[in-house]
Amino acid sequence: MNTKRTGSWAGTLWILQALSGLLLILLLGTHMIVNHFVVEGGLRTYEDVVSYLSNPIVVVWEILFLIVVTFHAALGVRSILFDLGPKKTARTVINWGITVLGLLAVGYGVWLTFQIIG
Amino acid sequence: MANYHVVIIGGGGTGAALAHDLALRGIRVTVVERGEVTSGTTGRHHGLLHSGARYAVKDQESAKECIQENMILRKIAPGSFELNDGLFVAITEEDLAYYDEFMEGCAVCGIPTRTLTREEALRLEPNLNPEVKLAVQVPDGTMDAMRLPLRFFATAKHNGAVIKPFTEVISLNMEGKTVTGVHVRDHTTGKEYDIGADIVVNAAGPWAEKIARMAGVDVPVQPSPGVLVAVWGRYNNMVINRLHRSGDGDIIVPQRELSIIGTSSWVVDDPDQLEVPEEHIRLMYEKGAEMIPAIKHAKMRAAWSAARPLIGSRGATTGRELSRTFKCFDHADEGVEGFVTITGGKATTARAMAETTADVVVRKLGIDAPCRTREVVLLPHTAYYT
Amino acid sequence: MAEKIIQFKVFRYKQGDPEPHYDTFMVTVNERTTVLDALETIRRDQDGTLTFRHSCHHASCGTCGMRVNGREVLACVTNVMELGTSEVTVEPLQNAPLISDLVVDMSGFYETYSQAHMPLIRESEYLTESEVAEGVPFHMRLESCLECGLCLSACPVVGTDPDYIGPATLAAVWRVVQEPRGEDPEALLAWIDSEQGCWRCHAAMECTEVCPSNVDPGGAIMALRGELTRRKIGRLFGKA
Amino acid sequence: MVETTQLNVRRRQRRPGAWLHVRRRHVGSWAFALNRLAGLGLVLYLILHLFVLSLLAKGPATWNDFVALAKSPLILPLDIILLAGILYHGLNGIRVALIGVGIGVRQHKALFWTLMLIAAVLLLLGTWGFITV
Repeated sequence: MNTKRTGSWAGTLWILQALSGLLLILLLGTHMIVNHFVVEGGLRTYEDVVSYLSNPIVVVWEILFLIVVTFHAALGVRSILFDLGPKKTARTVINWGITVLGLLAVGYGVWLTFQIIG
Repeated sequence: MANYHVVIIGGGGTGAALAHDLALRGIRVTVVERGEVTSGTTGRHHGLLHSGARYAVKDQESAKECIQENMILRKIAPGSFELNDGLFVAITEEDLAYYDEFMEGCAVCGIPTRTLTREEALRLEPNLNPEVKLAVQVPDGTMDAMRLPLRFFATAKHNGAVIKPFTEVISLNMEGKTVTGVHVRDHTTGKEYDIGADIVVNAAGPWAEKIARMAGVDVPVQPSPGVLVAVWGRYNNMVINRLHRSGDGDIIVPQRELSIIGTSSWVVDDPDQLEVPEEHIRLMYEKGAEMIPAIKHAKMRAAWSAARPLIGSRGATTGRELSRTFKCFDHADEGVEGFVTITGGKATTARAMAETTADVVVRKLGIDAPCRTREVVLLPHTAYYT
Repeated sequence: MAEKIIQFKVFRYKQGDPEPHYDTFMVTVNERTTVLDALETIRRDQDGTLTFRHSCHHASCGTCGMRVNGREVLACVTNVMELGTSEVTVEPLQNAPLISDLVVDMSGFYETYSQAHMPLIRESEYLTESEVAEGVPFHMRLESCLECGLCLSACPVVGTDPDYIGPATLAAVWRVVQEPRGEDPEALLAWIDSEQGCWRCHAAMECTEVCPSNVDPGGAIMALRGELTRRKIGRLFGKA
Repeated sequence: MVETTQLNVRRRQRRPGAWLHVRRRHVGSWAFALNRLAGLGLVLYLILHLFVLSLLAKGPATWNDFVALAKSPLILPLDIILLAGILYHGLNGIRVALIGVGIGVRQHKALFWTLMLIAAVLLLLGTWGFITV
């Protein structure tokens, strides 16, 4: 069979959405269990949070989580908007809009993390 | 050539083939149909592409029409049929006694046959009653009762014909004894209007008599309903017919994921008054199971009736005694000009009915335009909508 | 047979009406009466102006698709008594332009559907143990899809975006991929591997629920995605 | 005169709320609508969550005041709703991903109810955890 076709973004995005969703189940699972149960009594006080984030693995893990969750959320919102049948220009606006918002959210999260670590 | 306009009353198989034929001859055509196209008798038959073998003994005129048209349809509507052929199966000694007469009839009518032993028949159709004595293979097939006429409509439309479903004829417009058009009601808007015509063709099937009466003429049409039963599942790939004189429940037509068992036959006055008698449904199951025993426990999908527009004087009792051939009436013979009726016939012979009718129409219009529908390959049915 | 009087609440609209409305008709039904039978009775005895599509009366042509009590069905195989309601609401299909009463315009459906180029005849998968008769090339049967449009009316995504290729056509494309019969599956796959194609579906599976002919359009869409996903992953690892 | 005007049909209208019309629909439609509602809810929560965390940047006092508020029993139902949303969206998401590549398509309803059973168990466990920890 001839498989020279390049395929479409639509399919790639759908697969990425499914994969990021599965990844989130892992990341969110650990995020919640660690934040609420493993740390004794859960992350509560300011000091708790700062000491928690002093572990570099935790920082990398939380930032990864933030990136994946933002990506998944952005694609989800895009899909809802695309289902409304926007015209070509509107689609471009949506694509850029969610990209910018997603990057802002991630940038803000990273900035915040380093603010706290000091 | 003058721009003649013909109005066809009735959007069934006959109207479809006639619209196609006339459009090919360069005539402007408008088809008016009370409901959706093919919603009368046309859509409701079992979907048999007739080899003609069923009529080879008793109704040879119709049998010859069937085999000729069968061969033409294969050429002009490729891809529309399940071409698995058909079997006439002898189950009883009595059936077997019919064999010689049947083979002779088929030979006379030019219907190709191949006689199969019991074992050969069972290898082709393992679900047959193991009692089967022998079988005769004939070129039957399955058609889609709606999509074949749609191909005629589609091609007609692309050649300029106008098809108007949901447009009911209220009356015929007449000047003296000449029909000059139709007065219709568009049920999609509720508005009534006139359509002028050089000739009006009545192709209303079992409703043809009602239309003819509007012009003050009579056509001998006998609406003869029959019950059909569709069951889930394909029990056979070939059309299975009982090798005997036509009777109730003597055919099982496979179609899509269904098997259609037909038919019964009686006569009514009003083709809109179609009952589905419970005992006829039972009879279809019973008779069908004589050919394919598994039919007895098949799950029913639908049971319905269709009214055949048979030609015959009033007084017929079952409709079985009436011929399946068709007839074109030029009502000038009764003193009414501009009005032609085509009736009788079968789904398989619609093209021939159209050819005969269109020949009458062009003769009346005084133009020389030969029929081309034997060669022109029809557009796909989807082209009716696009 | 037991008889019962059922109230039919029927959607009415004629071209030029400012708004549609509902008319009610009382119809005596028995255990065999279908919704289509009832509509024909209404048209014959009570209101000759009622428009609806119908042809074969046995779920083979696909013209009598409508919504009965809010669900897409073929009226010809919908038994009135089995609905179990004393009032039966009959409405036209959604997501298609309305022509009048219960009639919708199917041309949009066919414009998309015909692009799948699915031949009407397929190889029969039934009775594989049976031999093929002399002179017959292979066992043939008409395709299962009735082109009734029930799936398009029921699909939540077609509802929000009319440009979505939709379940019927995607299912037809999958049939051509399975059994090309001279058509070009690669071109079709390229067509449906798109934003408006198989990736738009959200797997509500409503199409498969309402399909009267075992086409399983939802399954077909998922199978198309599976095929395209396998190819994408294959390409990722350099397998052409 | 032949009347040749085409039927003046209405344009096929867009129904932006079609996905929410789940009355008389089957389980797949309900699952999809709920999945989308839960997803939208989680997006809102994500925004809220990021906003709340910004309090951390304002120093210990502001944060600890907020934590005191968050610990109040009034917040507990909201936590449970959040957990339910996450569990539903996540577990139903597994189903959508699986059938999306052709796995278990015919069994999608059984798959749905199995996953919902797991979601219910986890929700109960989680609720118990919220109350006791």
